[in-house]
Amino acid sequence: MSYIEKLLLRMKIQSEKAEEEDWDGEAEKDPQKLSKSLETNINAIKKEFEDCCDLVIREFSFGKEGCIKAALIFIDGLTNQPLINDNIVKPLMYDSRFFRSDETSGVSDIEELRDRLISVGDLKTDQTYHELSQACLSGDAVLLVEGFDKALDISAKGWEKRAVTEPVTEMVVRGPREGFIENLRTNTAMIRRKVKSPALKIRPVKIGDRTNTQVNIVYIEGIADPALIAEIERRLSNIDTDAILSAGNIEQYIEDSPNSPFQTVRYSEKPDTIAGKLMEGRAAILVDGTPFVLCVPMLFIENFQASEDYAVRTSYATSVRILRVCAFFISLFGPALYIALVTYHQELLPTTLLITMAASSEGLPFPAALETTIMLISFEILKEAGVRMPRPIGQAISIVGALVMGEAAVQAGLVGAPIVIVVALTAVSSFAVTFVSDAVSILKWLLVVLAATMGSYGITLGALAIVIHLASLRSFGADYLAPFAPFQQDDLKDTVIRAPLWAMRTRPRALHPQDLKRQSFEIPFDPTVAHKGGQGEKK
Amino acid sequence: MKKNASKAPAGKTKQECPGALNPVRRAVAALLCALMILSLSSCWSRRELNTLAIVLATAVDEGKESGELKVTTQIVSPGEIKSGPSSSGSSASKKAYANIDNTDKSVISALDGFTHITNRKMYFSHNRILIFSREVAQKGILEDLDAFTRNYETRMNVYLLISKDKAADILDEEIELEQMPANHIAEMLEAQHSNSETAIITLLDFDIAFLSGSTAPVAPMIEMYEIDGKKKARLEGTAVFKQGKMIGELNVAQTRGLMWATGKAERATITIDTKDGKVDLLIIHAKGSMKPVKAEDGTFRIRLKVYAEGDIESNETGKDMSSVENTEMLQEQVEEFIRAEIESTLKHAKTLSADVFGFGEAIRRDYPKDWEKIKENWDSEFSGLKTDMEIDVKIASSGEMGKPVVQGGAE
Amino acid sequence: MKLLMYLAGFAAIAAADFPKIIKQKQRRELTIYMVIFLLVLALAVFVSLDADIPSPVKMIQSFYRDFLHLSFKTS
Amino acid sequence: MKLEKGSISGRALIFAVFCFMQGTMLRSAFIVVVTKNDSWAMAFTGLLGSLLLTAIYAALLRRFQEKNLFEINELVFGPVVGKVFSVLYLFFFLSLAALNTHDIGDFVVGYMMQETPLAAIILLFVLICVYAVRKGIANIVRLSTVLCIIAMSAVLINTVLMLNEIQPGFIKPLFQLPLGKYVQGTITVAALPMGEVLAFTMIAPMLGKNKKAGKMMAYGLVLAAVFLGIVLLRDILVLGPMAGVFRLPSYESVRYVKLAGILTRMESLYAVVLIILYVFKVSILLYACVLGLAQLVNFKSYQPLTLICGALVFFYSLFVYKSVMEHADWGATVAPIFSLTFELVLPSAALVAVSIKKTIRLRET
Repeated sequence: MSYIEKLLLRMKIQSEKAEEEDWDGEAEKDPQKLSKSLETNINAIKKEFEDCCDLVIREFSFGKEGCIKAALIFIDGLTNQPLINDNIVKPLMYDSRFFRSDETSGVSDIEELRDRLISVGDLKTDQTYHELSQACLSGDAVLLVEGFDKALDISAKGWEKRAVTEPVTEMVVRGPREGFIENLRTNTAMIRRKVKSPALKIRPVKIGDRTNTQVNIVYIEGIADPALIAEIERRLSNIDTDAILSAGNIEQYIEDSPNSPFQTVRYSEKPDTIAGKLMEGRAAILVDGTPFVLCVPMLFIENFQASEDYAVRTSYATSVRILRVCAFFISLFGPALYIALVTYHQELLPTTLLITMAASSEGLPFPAALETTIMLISFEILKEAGVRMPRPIGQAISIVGALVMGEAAVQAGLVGAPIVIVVALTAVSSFAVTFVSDAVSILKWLLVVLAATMGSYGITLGALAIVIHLASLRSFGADYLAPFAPFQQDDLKDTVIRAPLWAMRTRPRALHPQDLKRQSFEIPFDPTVAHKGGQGEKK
Repeated sequence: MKKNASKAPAGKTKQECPGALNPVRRAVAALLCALMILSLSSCWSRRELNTLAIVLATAVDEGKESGELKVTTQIVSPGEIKSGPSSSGSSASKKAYANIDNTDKSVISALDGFTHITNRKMYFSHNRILIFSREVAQKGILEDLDAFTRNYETRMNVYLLISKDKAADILDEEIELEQMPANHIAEMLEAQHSNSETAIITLLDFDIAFLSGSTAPVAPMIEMYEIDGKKKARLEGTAVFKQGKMIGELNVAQTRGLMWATGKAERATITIDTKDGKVDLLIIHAKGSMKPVKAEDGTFRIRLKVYAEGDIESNETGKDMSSVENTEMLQEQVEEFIRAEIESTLKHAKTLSADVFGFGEAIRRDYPKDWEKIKENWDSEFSGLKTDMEIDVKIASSGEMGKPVVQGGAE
Repeated sequence: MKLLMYLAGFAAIAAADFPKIIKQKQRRELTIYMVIFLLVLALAVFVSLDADIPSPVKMIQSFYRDFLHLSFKTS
Repeated sequence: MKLEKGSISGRALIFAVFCFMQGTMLRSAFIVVVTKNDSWAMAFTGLLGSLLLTAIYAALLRRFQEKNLFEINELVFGPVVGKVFSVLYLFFFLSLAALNTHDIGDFVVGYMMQETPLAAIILLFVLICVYAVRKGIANIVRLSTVLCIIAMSAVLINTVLMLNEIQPGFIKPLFQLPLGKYVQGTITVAALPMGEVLAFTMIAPMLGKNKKAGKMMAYGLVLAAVFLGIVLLRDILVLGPMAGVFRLPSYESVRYVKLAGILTRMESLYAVVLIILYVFKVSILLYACVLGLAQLVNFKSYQPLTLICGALVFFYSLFVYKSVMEHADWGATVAPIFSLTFELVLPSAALVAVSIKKTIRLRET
């Protein structure tokens, strides 16, 4: 046994050494400190921001008889021009004249400027060039003063923002209609407005060497599981790339199983959905520059939950949920079942239906499997064309396509009428479950191949493989098929059926929330009890 | 193979890349898919809809030479059926079915023989009725039935029929309402509950009755009759089998007697000729049960209990039959009528010495030990068997009218 | 043809499992895995050539029935 | 040997045992042939027998917390003899897996797709089972709750559909057969479907520290016996004497349902449930084989062995039986006794060895 240990030891040492060499890593420049003289600072910044015509360096002097020289550096377009003029330049150039007479030449320290002169809310001090350039790039104005090696970083962000409009992906009939926009602060503000409590924590993270995208982790202290937050931070810090342009990029870096067609990170465009999920113990990841917000951990059942379900009556919400689940099964198993029924298990069909289908399939050139494949591909192309084309033309395409595909093909006797109905039903039902429709459009093909070769036996095993794959998925430590796979009885209230809100006493156990109890109010007031003065007795 | 795990600065923990883009894994997946697609080529047991001959009825007749069997199958021709039932009943439009027959030594070889004459494969899952001609039934149909029970396509709830003359003609009957004789006969058979004068027997019932050794299996009979130039089929009587061979027949009344005794009767219309004229009664609910009773001296008596409930359907006597005394009188008459029917069936069964009622089976169930003793000479035992019948009829209502409409009845 | 399919299958199995074991650099486990792999491959070749291998279950049946006379009678 | 500790709950094990047993509903012909129309009682007497077996397993598992069958062998009998016992158990699990795979292969070829070669059917089946084991058996055991609900509702719906086809007279004459038949029936039920709960001794350590695996297995068995009883009773009442004639009575009685012309010929939906239950059963048996093999040759993790074991089961099941008749003959005559040797003799030998060792240690101290 000892020989094995020696072998292992040698191997471990080799692998560590290898790791050392091949990691060249751009050694971070030792953070160069600012120099006291204003000139050198300005020259250094000019050199660093060469060919950046949008960089503005405004030199001026202030203090009694303009004895103190200073320079204000900011990027035009990122900053709020009126704020800079009124709150920074104006007080410095004019008000500083009224310094108390006993001040001798200049200002004792830059802190004093901050305390007395500059009337802007958010101020920070920078020591190094790196911090300074970062501040400029993220929309702050930086004040350099002669004779001081510290710079004053004044937040003056103010760029063009899109107005808060109705989200495009998640249409809602009843319920709030505001959607996130590209600006990170506005998004966090929207969530703040929904959850007005100091427990709503927002942790900043900076990702991407080149793009330095700002990412915020939003969670509710006391509800979200600290281990989950630590895990998110660990995964975000592991991202070592130079460009993060949208939430989608981040999603692929931090998700549990990249190979799986199923999403394990939920994205949403509506603050009320995100607020609802935060209350259940999840954490949201906001990325600067994308109107989508990621929400982890995600369970499979969330594909069938829409934000509107909680705004409508219980019975209707439950029926819509069940409808979505059926739509999912139709879009996944529709074509495969058609092939299996028509080619392998004709005895399942009632006699009259079998005869009419046999009648319609008289003299058709293609076998059922090939026929289904052709129709599925054509509908897939149709759907893609409808989405990509600009709106007016998109509508036209889908109508023309449907007519041509459906009617003409049947009249010409290329395909049977039943197959057009089946494929159309499949396409429509895949629209009903938008979140999972990309996974469905892939797995549908697996089931079609299995159905063509082995009929219902193939489909059964294909479906079982999918279920096993789903059961093995984890999303940030939560089992993907949570209320069903590890069977948690009282989590079932919000899955296929949506129990009335007053019955939702606990948060989903799968997310390991810290505080399980959500509300104690159980049965609403009993309307039949006569109104005796005070409120109906509260159980 | 360059390790393509994402290079992580020393400070951060090394996140083991889950082998997403690992080329080896992709190679494995490709190989497995190839394996699967390869299997796609061979078509195995795929059957396209338009290569199927959907069989809805099968008939077995005697072939020309002795020992040969002619199997006729009624196949749907889907093309014509789309045009709907021909309204004017003119036989000009092409028939929605085709009767194909083949003659061979046994049923199975005949069925396989079809591959020589039709391009389509015979598909028996939707077969609804199975008709044997009387000659074939008399020679014994068990070997032929075995072919249908063993094949995994044919179902066990197929109806069994014995045709008085040639079975193939049954399938050619001209009918107006339906398009397919097979559907017509099958649905007619299912509707027999309303007159309970036919025994509705499926393949499974027949096999069960045959397995029990003592009971004589029965099967409904069907015959062709001619009215104004059209040949039609009619359900008439029941065939009685022993050791798989048909030994006799029961007429309609005797079949109803059998139904009363075995509790299978549901609805029945009974006409009573009272001294003043005819009264028709409609029996709506009927229950029958048989129970063997062991007398002290070891012999068995079968206690038959029949309970029937019905209404007065028509009253030609001009008398008020809804009066209490008259209804009492009617009830006795109906009880007498049912007793007579059961008696006639019993007498006929005893002459054929075929226990169609299943008395032997009842005795075996309740007294297994005694049954062993009397099993061998059950035929003689059955002919000496005494039965006492308790028939209880209740006439619930006399329809919408009480007294009948009689000329001058208002005074 | 069947032999070809089975060999392709075994190539797939090898492709799926060998890299993982090599990566672990476990000499002993590698040898054991190779032995098992070759045994099963031999069995596969026998089966695909339709050589009638005496199935162990039938041997057991004859062992229990004839040697130990321990078996139920089928009615 | 890394094992996922505490990853399945007690209740999941109950339903897992239930789903494990329900697969054999298909094979109820073994019992019906022997005890004709009293076989529904065999389900309950068989239960008593199997509870005895479970008591032995529970005792072993209680003495060795967090240890599976193969580790217990090594602890009780020492390395060499323990290895021999482990090889025997490994052979038993392999044969069970191969027999069950051959079973479902025959069923699918015989009843659903006659021209498809048996090898193709079994290939896909084993692929799915290997995929299940590779993804971690804990996920499948967790799925058992939902699977069990589906299986139960399938059985109950079928029984309700068949209510008007039932003739109560078929159940009589009650208990007229010679006693030997009932003993054989009880042993067959106790050994064949219910005894195979031995495979769960491999999964018990995943339950975690204090959960009593034995009790959970017992509850699962009781549930399974009740449903096996329902299925057998239904078959007898619908098919009567024909139940002994058919090769798969429980499948045949589903074929006989005829309701309003539409709800008829529904048996392939029932076949779907049976196939899923068989995949569940064979993947647990395969997990037992893989884990056993890995412990035998003490690999660090069982993952690499899954595909090889799958291939072994695939080829073994191809030549385990040439025809269905041989399989039925094996099932009726020798199978119960073959299983009993592994389910009764070896575990009780381990139990006896443990108690002997304890008394020796007591006498020394």
